[in-house]
Amino acid sequence: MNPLWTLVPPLVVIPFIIFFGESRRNLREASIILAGIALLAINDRIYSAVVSGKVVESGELSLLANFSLRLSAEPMGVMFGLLASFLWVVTTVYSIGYMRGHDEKNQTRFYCCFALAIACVMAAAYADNLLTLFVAYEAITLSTFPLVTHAGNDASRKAGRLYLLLLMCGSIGLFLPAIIWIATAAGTLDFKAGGILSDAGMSKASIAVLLALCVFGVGKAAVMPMHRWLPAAMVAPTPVSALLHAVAVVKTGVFTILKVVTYTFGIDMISTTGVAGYVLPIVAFTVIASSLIAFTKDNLKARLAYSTISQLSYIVMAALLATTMSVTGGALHIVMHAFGKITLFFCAGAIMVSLHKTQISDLDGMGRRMPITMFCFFIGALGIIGLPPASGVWSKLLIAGGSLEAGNAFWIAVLMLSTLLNIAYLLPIPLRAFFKPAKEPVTEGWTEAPFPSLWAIGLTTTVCILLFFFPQPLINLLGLIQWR
Amino acid sequence: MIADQLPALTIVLPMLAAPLCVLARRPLACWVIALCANFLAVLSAWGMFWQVRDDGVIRYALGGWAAPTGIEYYVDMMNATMLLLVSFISCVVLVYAYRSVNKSVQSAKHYLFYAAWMLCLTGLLGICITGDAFNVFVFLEISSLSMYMLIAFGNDKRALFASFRYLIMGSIGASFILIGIGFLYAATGALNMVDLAQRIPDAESQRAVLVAFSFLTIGLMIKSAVFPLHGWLANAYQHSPVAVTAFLAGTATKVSLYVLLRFFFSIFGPGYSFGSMFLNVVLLPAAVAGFLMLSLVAIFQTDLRRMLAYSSVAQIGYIIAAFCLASQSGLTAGIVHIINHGIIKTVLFMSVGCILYRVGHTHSNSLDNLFHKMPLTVTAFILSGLGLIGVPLTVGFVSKFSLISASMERGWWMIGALVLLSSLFAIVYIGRVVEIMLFRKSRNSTPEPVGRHEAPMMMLIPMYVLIGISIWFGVSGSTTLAVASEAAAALLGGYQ
Amino acid sequence: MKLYERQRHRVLQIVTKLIIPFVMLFALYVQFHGDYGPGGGFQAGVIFASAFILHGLIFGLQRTRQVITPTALRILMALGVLIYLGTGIYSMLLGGNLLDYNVFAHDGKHGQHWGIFAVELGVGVTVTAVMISLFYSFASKR
Amino acid sequence: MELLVTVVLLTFLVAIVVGIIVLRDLLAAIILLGMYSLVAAGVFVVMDAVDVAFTEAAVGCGISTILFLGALSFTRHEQKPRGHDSLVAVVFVVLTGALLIYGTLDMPYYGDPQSPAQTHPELTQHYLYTSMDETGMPNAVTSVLASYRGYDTLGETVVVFTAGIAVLSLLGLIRRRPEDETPDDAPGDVPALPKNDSERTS
Amino acid sequence: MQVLGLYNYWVVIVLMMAGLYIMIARYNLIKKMIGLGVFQTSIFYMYITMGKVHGGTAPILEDGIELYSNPLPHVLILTAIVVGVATTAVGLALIVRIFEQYKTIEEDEIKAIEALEHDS
Amino acid sequence: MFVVITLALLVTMLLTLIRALMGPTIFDRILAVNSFGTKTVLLIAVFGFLTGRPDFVDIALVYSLINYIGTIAVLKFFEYDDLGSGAYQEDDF
Repeated sequence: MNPLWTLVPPLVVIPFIIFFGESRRNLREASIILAGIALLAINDRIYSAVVSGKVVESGELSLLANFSLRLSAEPMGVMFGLLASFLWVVTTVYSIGYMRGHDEKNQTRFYCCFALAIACVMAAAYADNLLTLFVAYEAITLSTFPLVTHAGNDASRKAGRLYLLLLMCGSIGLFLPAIIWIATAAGTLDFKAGGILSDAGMSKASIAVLLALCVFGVGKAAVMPMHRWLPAAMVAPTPVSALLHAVAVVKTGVFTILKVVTYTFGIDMISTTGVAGYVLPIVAFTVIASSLIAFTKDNLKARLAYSTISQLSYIVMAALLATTMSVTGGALHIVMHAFGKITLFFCAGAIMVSLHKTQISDLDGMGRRMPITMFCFFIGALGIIGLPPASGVWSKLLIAGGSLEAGNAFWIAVLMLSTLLNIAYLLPIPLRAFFKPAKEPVTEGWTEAPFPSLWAIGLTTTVCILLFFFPQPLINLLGLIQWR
Repeated sequence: MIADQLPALTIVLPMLAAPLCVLARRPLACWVIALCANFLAVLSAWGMFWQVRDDGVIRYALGGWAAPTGIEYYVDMMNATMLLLVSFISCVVLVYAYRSVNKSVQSAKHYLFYAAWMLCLTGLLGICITGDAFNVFVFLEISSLSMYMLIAFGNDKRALFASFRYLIMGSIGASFILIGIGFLYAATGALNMVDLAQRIPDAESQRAVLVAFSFLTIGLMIKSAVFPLHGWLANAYQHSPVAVTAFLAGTATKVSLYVLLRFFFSIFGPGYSFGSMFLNVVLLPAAVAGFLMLSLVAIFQTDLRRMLAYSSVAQIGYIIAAFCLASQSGLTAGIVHIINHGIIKTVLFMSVGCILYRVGHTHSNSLDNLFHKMPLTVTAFILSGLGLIGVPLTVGFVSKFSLISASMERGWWMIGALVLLSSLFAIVYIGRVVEIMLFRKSRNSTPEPVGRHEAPMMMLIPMYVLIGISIWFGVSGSTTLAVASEAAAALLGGYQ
Repeated sequence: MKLYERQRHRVLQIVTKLIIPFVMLFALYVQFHGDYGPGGGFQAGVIFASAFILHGLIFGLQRTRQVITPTALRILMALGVLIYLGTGIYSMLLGGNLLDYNVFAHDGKHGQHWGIFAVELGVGVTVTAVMISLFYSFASKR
Repeated sequence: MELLVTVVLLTFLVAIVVGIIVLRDLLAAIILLGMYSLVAAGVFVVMDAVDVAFTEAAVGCGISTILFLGALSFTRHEQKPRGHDSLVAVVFVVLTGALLIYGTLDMPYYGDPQSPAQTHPELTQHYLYTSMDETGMPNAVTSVLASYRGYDTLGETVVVFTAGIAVLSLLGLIRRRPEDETPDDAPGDVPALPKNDSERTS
Repeated sequence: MQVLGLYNYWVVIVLMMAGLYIMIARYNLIKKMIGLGVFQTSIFYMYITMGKVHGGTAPILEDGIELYSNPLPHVLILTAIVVGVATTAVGLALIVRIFEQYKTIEEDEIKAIEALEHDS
Repeated sequence: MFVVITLALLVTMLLTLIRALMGPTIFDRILAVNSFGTKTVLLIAVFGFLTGRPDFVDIALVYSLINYIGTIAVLKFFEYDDLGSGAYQEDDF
């Protein structure tokens, strides 16, 4: 199985999307769903191949003299590929309901860019070297830019400008120099078990700087000074927010950091030299500070956005703790958080479509009108917080365990504090909706979201719960990673 | 037999086309003549490129007089590449020009336009191919004079003044080059480049050589619009007919840069240029200040053509900075950027030309929502704009990556950092325009004409041909990098 | 009065009429004697053109235009370059390099003679035509 | 003797250039430019460059002057007075000049027969002593110009051609004559000189 | 003799710089072209000076003469003169057109007009 | 002999040059330039004999021709402000 196949369905479907266009939208969306299912199937094949120990790789395209573009599958990438392709289908189904219910303009452009972004995510997931990863990363930024500015009004253009500026500045200004530095020092950019920098003979200071460049350069990971784009990008349509904050963009960021830490620096090197100590406080600060900010936000999507920032920093933290357990936990958290957060965003979108409400304070008593949505929201929130019966428990436990393994309990305290804050800002939302009386007289009866959206919400919620009970396949998959 | 005559054919064909155009006079006939000549020149440049790649340097004695008695063509990988680049860009833009010039040149003068174009091409190719220092001056003047004429064809009266300013600056530059060649001749007695390169080491201690070096450097810097001496460029690019701008932006300054390279590396030798003369002490700050300041200036331009013109000066700064590294990898990066920037800047100006053709102006602030009107043109602009920024998978990435890694290899971290900083400026100025063209709703109260109004196919097709090539070079950058590194090796290796 | 005005320049006119043929003759001498003494195509072209310029100065541009029309100038301009270039291309056709005159005749010297002759002729024609047309352009005040 | 003539003529040149810089009347400046070329051509003769002197006289003194006069007849005759001259220009020019003078300090002296340029075996020596056998031309300048460096001369012809078509495209060869228009001398405005023949004869 | 050995070069340089100065410092466009003429003629002069040989004569070969001046600079300068006059012609034609459009040939006035039109 | 003539010519040239530079009217300049040109012609002719290669009198010929044309051009420009005007009727000759 050649990983290049994963690029085929999303790219092939684009001409179809344009061809069907606005006038035959059922066909258009059907074609996307078909492509999504095909992509999922391909990823599944890759998964089984990797689990059975086969080598899955593509040929190489020589981009620069010594560096080429190349795809290959390794456990973390397979997991990410599976996640993204699965959520593509779900998000498409959801957006059918959302976009039509909301009467959005330029839906064709939306679906095109969406498909393009997915193709880029696939390339990122299966990137075999840092150059490929970087290329895919940049392509994701560019292909999602039209999604952020989708509405075309002043606010969204401003958000788009910020989005582009921060992400491109980060990647070109910090991440790219880091890559070139690595290339010059190590002579290669290929991902290798145990990292490539250990033999490069760099000083500790250089490695520390390099690590900082990577962590801050990957602006999609939204570590604190680089986080501004994320709340701003909330002006996008909700499926886009879902895509941005659960799948494509932010997850690529942390995924990149995980990959770089594991395969370029090597976790041993980071833990033995202790270079992460300079960056970790900032990450921890991000965890706490963004939780606090989330607490103050009344806008539902904004609150979720800050929550995302905090959750992403868990993963960065996990990566920087650099123990087997913590990195596994971080990788697992990508999936766990993805399902939790996408559920929450879907719910927020559903509320917007059905009730036209965006502020949390307006949601009092709305649980009676949208019970299913609100219930799913509750489950999703549990997933984010890390309480049974939702999936987030396992990843948080692993990260905490990793922190102990690294010999520093301080980071556990950070995690715990943040969890408390999570509870404080997420749980009240469904609780208010169910138990507080409505401010205005409520018309009786359900006003649930359109059926496709509801179906999607239900599906992600189910997965959230399922992953709590059956996390083993994923943990087994991640167990295949060669750490050294 | 033809294979032996390829170097001469490359020059003779466009040169022949010019008087034929003047005789033919009918626009269509002239265009066909010019295009045929240009196409054949591309073919012979292509043939020569492969000859050089396979069999090494070609030396062609004009008039049968072996150098240094006579003049010779000296073709190595470096100028074979330049010849191919220049003739190809000219050919593509010429196709584009057929529709585009209608807007600015009266049809009665079309024959002069094409004749001037062919002369300009002759001059540029002649500069690239020749192995004689004085001959460079002669062909430089052919290209310059026809360039003044082409620029003055602009439909704006400011084109005339722009052309005049260029004429004054260009003449000073050419005169400086002439002085430089004169001093070199006085010191060594040679004019042939190979001969010069052999004789300069003996004469190196003479002050005359130093003066020759300084004057050649300044003259060529004026001609290639290196930062403090770039004053003529912005007006000339802004007001000339846009097809001409596209042609010049891709070729003219690049050819002057090539001559600079030739003098620095082949004739004086890097040891003299960068070792004894500390050239990089002078040039590097100019280059860095150039790409930083001009990128910044470009942000504040409201005219697309002017913005791109300033960006061109900035890009020349990159190329000069790469030369200053004076290493194999630095030169490779510079040469790759010459190729890549030549292609993308041409595309950018071509797409701006399409906009000008349909919209009638190029004020970036009033191009709201242009994407809906001209999707293909705007797509072209975006694709090549990304290349200018240096986004991965575009040609700009290839050249910037190699430039930065070359500077890191040399240990000059700051250069790499500043290059990146200036790329960020590029994001701003390209991004601003793209955002307006893609997303901004029209603010005019008068409703815009609905529906697509794309530029003619005759203009779109050549543009997309170049885009195709730039994507190819972007995705497999090693193609161009391999050529460029052979060219750099040819330069560093000196004359055989 | 009218008669006087016209007679005022009569000396100039007659002198010019006398001079012009000699100037042209001198130009031809310079053209073809360039191999042996100072001179050559370029100088001859300029002198030849100066005969027409003199004519234009004295008799007015309109009259001169009738002698040698702008169209003729345009054609001659191109023709000169074509002669030069044609010599070069012809030498290529005969198997030499560009502008290799040795192939024109069995004896190298003869070939050189022919080649230089043709080339100088080309230069002369172009320079004459261009110089006259420059004068036309700059003298025809709007 | 040669040297004396050269030195005197050079001094003339300097005087003329000072005149050109100082004078504001453009016509006078053009006349002086013609004179400059004439003197320069005279110096060329003294320096054995007869072909160059020939050309410089015909072109610099003849054609250029006529072109300048033609251009002047279209435009204004006087340069506007300016309060002060640009210091930057002076500095730039002085620096450039200083660099050049520095460069000449160890140049071969004027007329040195052993200079590298003079002794190059494959250029000057070849042109002087074997060109007769190869081309049969006594005038070495012509044989170099048309044969050894014939390609340069091809370029030169093309330059002339380029200038021709450039001026053609800018000005055109035929323009409307003033005779076709009614003369526009307003009443009360005494014309200093009659403009053309139609006025003159009426 | 030796004292005057470089006198030529120095005077040429002074002339050259005077021409360059006129080109840079004068606002009148025609004056600029005059400056260009002076500048270029001086360069020609420099080349010819290089070619001169003491006791030599013009390089027109004759029996009985042994020493000639160097013909190569002469050839180069012939070409350069032609280039110079071509540039002058084009420049002057441009000036004529500029005057037709702007009604002035003073550089600063033209710039003022351009600035004014740019604002409006 | 030739030396004395040369020196005398140089002195006359100097005098006319001074007139050309000082002006004051344009006619002074034109006259001065014209006679300066004539002196140059003489100088070149004399110089030819001085150096023993008198066959370069060709050049002197060109000088006088150009001097003639140049003077006419300047005068015509001064008189008519137009180099190409046709001041003569068709029936003049």
